[in-house]
Amino acid sequence: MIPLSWYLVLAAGIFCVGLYGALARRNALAILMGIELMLNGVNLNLVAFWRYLTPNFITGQVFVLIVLAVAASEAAVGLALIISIYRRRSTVVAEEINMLKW
Amino acid sequence: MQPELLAWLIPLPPILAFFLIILWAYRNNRLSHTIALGSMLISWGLAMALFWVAIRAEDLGHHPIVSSIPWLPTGETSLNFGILIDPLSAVTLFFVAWTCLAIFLYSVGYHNFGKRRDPDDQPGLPPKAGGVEPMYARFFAFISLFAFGMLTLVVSDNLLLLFIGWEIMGLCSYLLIGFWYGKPSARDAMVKAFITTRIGDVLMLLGLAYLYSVTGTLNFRAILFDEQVLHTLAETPSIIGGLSTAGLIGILLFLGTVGKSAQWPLHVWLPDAMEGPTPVSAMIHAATMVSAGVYLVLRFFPLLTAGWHEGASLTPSMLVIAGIGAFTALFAATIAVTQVDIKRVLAYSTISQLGYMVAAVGIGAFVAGAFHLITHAFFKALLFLGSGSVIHGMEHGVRHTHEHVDAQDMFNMGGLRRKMPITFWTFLIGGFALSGFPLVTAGFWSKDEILADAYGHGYLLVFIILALAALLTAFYTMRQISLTFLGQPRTDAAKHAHESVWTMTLPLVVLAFFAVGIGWVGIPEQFPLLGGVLPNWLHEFVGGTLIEHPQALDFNPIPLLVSVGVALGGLLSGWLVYRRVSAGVPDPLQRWLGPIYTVLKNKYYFDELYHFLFVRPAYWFAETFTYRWIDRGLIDGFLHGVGRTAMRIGSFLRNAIDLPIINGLADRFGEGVKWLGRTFRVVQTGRVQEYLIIGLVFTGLLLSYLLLAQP
Amino acid sequence: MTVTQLVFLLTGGVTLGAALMVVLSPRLVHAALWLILSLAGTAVLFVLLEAGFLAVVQVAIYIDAIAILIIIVIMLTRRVMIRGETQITRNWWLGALSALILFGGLLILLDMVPIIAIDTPPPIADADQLLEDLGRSLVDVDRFILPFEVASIMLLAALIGSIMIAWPLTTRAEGEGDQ
Amino acid sequence: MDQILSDPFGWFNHLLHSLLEGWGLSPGFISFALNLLGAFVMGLGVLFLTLFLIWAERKIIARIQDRLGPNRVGPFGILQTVADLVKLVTKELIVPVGADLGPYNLAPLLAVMSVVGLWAVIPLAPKLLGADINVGVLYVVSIGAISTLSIMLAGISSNNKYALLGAFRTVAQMVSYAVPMVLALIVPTLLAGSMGMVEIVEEQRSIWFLVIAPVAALIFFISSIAEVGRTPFDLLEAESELVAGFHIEYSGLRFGMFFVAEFLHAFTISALTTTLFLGGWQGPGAAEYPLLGLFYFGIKTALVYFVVIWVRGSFPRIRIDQMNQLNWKLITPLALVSLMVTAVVEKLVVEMGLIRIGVHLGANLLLLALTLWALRAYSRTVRRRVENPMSGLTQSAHQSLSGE
Repeated sequence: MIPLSWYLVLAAGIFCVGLYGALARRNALAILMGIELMLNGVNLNLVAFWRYLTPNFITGQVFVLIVLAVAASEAAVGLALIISIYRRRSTVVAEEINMLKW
Repeated sequence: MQPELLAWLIPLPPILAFFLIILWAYRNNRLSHTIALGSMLISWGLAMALFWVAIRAEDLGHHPIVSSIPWLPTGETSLNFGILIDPLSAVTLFFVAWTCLAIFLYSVGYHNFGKRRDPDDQPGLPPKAGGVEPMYARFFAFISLFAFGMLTLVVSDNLLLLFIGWEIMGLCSYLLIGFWYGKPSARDAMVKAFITTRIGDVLMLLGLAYLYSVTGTLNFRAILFDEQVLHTLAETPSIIGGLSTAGLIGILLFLGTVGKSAQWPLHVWLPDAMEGPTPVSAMIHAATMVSAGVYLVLRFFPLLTAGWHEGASLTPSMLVIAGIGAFTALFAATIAVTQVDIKRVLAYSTISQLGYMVAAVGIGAFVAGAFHLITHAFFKALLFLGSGSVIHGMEHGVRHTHEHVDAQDMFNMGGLRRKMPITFWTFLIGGFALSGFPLVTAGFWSKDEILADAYGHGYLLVFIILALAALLTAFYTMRQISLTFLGQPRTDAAKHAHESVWTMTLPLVVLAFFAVGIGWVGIPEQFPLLGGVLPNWLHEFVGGTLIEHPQALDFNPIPLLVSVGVALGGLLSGWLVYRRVSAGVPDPLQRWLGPIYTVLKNKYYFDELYHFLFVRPAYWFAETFTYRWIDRGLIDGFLHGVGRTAMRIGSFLRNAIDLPIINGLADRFGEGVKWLGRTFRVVQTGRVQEYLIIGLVFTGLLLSYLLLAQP
Repeated sequence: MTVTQLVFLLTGGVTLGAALMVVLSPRLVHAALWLILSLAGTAVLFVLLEAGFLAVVQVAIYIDAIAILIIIVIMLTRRVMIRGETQITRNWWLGALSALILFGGLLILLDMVPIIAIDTPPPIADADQLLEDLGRSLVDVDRFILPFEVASIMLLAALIGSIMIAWPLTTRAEGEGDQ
Repeated sequence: MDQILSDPFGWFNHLLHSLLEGWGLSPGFISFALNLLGAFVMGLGVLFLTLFLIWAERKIIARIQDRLGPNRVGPFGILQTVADLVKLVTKELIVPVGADLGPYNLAPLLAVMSVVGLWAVIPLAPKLLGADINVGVLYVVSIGAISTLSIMLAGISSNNKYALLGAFRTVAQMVSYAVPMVLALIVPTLLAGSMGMVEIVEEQRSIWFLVIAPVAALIFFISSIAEVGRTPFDLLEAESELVAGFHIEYSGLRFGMFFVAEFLHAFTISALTTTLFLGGWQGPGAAEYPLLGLFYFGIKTALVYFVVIWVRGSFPRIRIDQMNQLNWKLITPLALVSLMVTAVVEKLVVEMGLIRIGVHLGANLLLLALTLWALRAYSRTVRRRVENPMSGLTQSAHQSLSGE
């Protein structure tokens, strides 16, 4: 069978890739995608733990559902923000949206 | 639904209506009066159902409808909070429900509902040009609260709850008498009414407390239906020599009645209470408030008459009651003869009729008193509403012909019977009932029964006084009727008066029916011809309230003849005198009586007397003593002293401690923060991702520390 | 190396590779497509973990809702995409570095914890009751009803908030003018 | 022998099993291979069915429009579609300049895949279905939405503004109509107490859900038509406005795939409606003789499909603002309300049988009546505004008229 560690490593990998995307991309949409990837890795992690440690106690899946809800609303709000920023400043580059500084 | 629940529910709809209107509905007139009327209708329906249950009940007196819940735990005992429906409260409920309903409906028309709101009416003044009342909704809220108070009082099973209802009504009468607070007279009247009744209430509260301290309970059944409680009360001498405890408590409670139902010497407020809108006058003087006073006396009849049995000499308390009642009856009647304001006449007649009832109780005629209470409630409500309708018509006439005459002065009226027939006929019925027109009207039977009791038990003095009062009553009633309706119009306003809307006339008709019909349930058995045609149901039923049933005394022609005589004589003389009074002619009595007339017209100068005795000293006390010496001198001086010292201490602290030390530190701290900000602000690049990186770095550091520090 | 392991390795490899392509591919549309692929891979992994419901939900929410939303926004803002600029920030290496460090740290962490040793999942008591249990536990008063309700409130807030944020400028001004 | 009647598919399956075992293959591989075969047969079956469907639809539409329709190739022109197919296959595959090749080629595949994938969970007859997964409804939703993805990809990648506009419209339409569809799907789930298609069909043994929840059925039907994007919801390929919508740049077999996907999808939603609301294969004697069940299923599906074609033949195409208003102002709230109503009734009415059904039906009819009443009131106001636009007409009213 598949060891737990594989899942965990894979989840960690996806998470870090997503993190890199969130940190390194200029386009806000790409950043959003990176964040989705991170959440995805977390979900994978949760499900793996649920399956391997407490398969008869549903908490893990509930947690995943909550994370999914969070992801959905985060995507909705984030995209709405991107659109309105695009309307006002006609850019979706995260670096150029830097008026809020010293 | 079992009767207890009915009784519990009866008072609730009006209070709900009150809150609904005050909190939400007050913007919408139609909604407001719909709520008020609807709630009253519900209460009425419940009351009728309960009344039906009550009269079907077997020997209701000894097995009344009671239920109670613990309310205030006082020490080991606890004040309960419950309802008691025995014959007395049942009949009271009956007429209260009917009259309240009639008055509610009447108010709709009286306040010109449906007319446009006149822009130059402002709240606090009666509408000038016949627009709808500016504070329409508020009126219905108050009157609903009033009805709640009365219903609570009637269904309550203990003195405390009764007192609560009593006080609510006091408040409402205050608010409603001063409903048009724009008028100074109304303001004075409301204050007067409130304070005068307050005197009685305080004494009554004393009696209540005394009763509780002696018996340890306030429940009616526990006190009034318990032989040896009454016996001990009657036997034990009270703190005042010569009076038994029962006597003293009785007198104290009775003083409450004196205040509430305007007996001499606390009668002064009631005529002035005419400043309020007419439905209020009807509400106060006929349906609820003054009846409440008599109701209290009737309720405490066993206590008042403790240690007395039929035929025995009166106890001191009864003497007092009988005396005050009889005296008030005559006294108010004499004043009423000379009044010209249509509503004031009725006010004084109310006082005198109440005197009747009180006197009846005083001489131990329980059933007669109750009987007269009921009949009087109906026909007096009828009369008031009728007078209101008359005034309404007159005001319309005054508006129509712009002549400045007092729309309430009977000498400005005359000949209205053609203008407003319904009002006339109903008013006529009411007036005859009031003056005890023989055989048909209700007033005759009740009044006759009182007289018969007075005569039959040999209290001749009372009998004579009441007979005189009855004579006067008939006289001034006829005077009023003929001045108002008969003869020729004395002013153009009277010419142009017109009949009121149906919402005002319908209640008149309903009440007129009762003013006639209600009397027939109380015809004594051995009455010639009529006796026994209808069984004397009332005597059986209401008499059952007492422990031992009062036996109906046997028939005696003398009081009957007397009462018939005085009624017819008074009516006849009144008609003869006032048949044709032409415009501008002074009251014929003025010629005959001369100075006495002036004295009567000024109500024996009681207002002036009270003003001299109480009001001025009170003003002096408030002005000089309380305000100048206590308030200005002592309290303010002390406060100023405190203030000055506090300021000195404060200035010292500020200059010595606050400025140098604390502010200095604070400024230096602020500078430091500024410097920090200036130094580290370069971190704020405005780029989200860099923030994220920084956050990550610190989180990583923290985590690694946490993980690596612990082995 | 059993079949399931093979399947896992394949799927995991696809998922991870797709994730890498998401963050590396210069064109956003492709990135979005790769994202979809990677999410689908995760769904398959869920199936491998016997969480079929979650797999379907993953597809339903991520692929059908989020990915499509992202593609819509990409289409709406494609003018920016067309500009032939670099898609990488100036200090991308910081990001890469921190990501790598994090990965290493996570590996170390995994090495620390003992449960990593588990290699066979315990049997599920009643697999077919699992879904029902999940459903019940979400609305059970003494289990997860509170987070569930909070999540729903949050979704509602997100809905309204995104509508308000993305409201067109002109009509919004008019709307404010009305009030 | 009677096993053929009672459980023919199982029998056939067994037969193949024994056959392959006879070849000495490992059981795991055998089951794998058989599943593969089943999927293959299923997919091909529905794809071939499409050929007939297209013909049927063209015929019916022609009759509705008082034409003859295809009548040259084969008897009644039944081979017309085959001819078209041949033509499509032989056509050149044109790829526009600047097309984004990956998505461009992916889109048609996804389109067909999503539709064929739906058939995996539809129970054609007792014990005859691809996979009985316990979240079948959810599966339907999620796989069905992949067609949205395909259309969007086609729109983006084919570097053509008409295609892009078509894609925009598709997204707007499909994403918004997915909401009431899912809401309406929850109702049968609620009634059956399961998300599995098989259980849902089993639950309709006594009474069809169409009777219990007509509102939900109606909503599901309408919104799935919108999902498919057929008339009156075919804005995404409104020839008059944007030449052919998203697949303007597609030619040859790629276009054929979209074509097939659309028609097959229309048939698929008929099958779904049958399964969810018309009792699937349920019918007298179906439980004993599965082939009978298959027959029933075919009949019902064909009927629903006829209704779909009928709608297409009867209704004009609606404007996009009407489409949005219809969804967000009418169907979605109605779906929510009907869901609540069903849930509440299900909770309140404990006793099963006729009373439950009656209460459900009554509640639904009441809901329907209220909706119609509200619609009449709304249309009155709109008409009043149209008649005298200057009478206190506010900004919002303007918008609701012009549908912005």
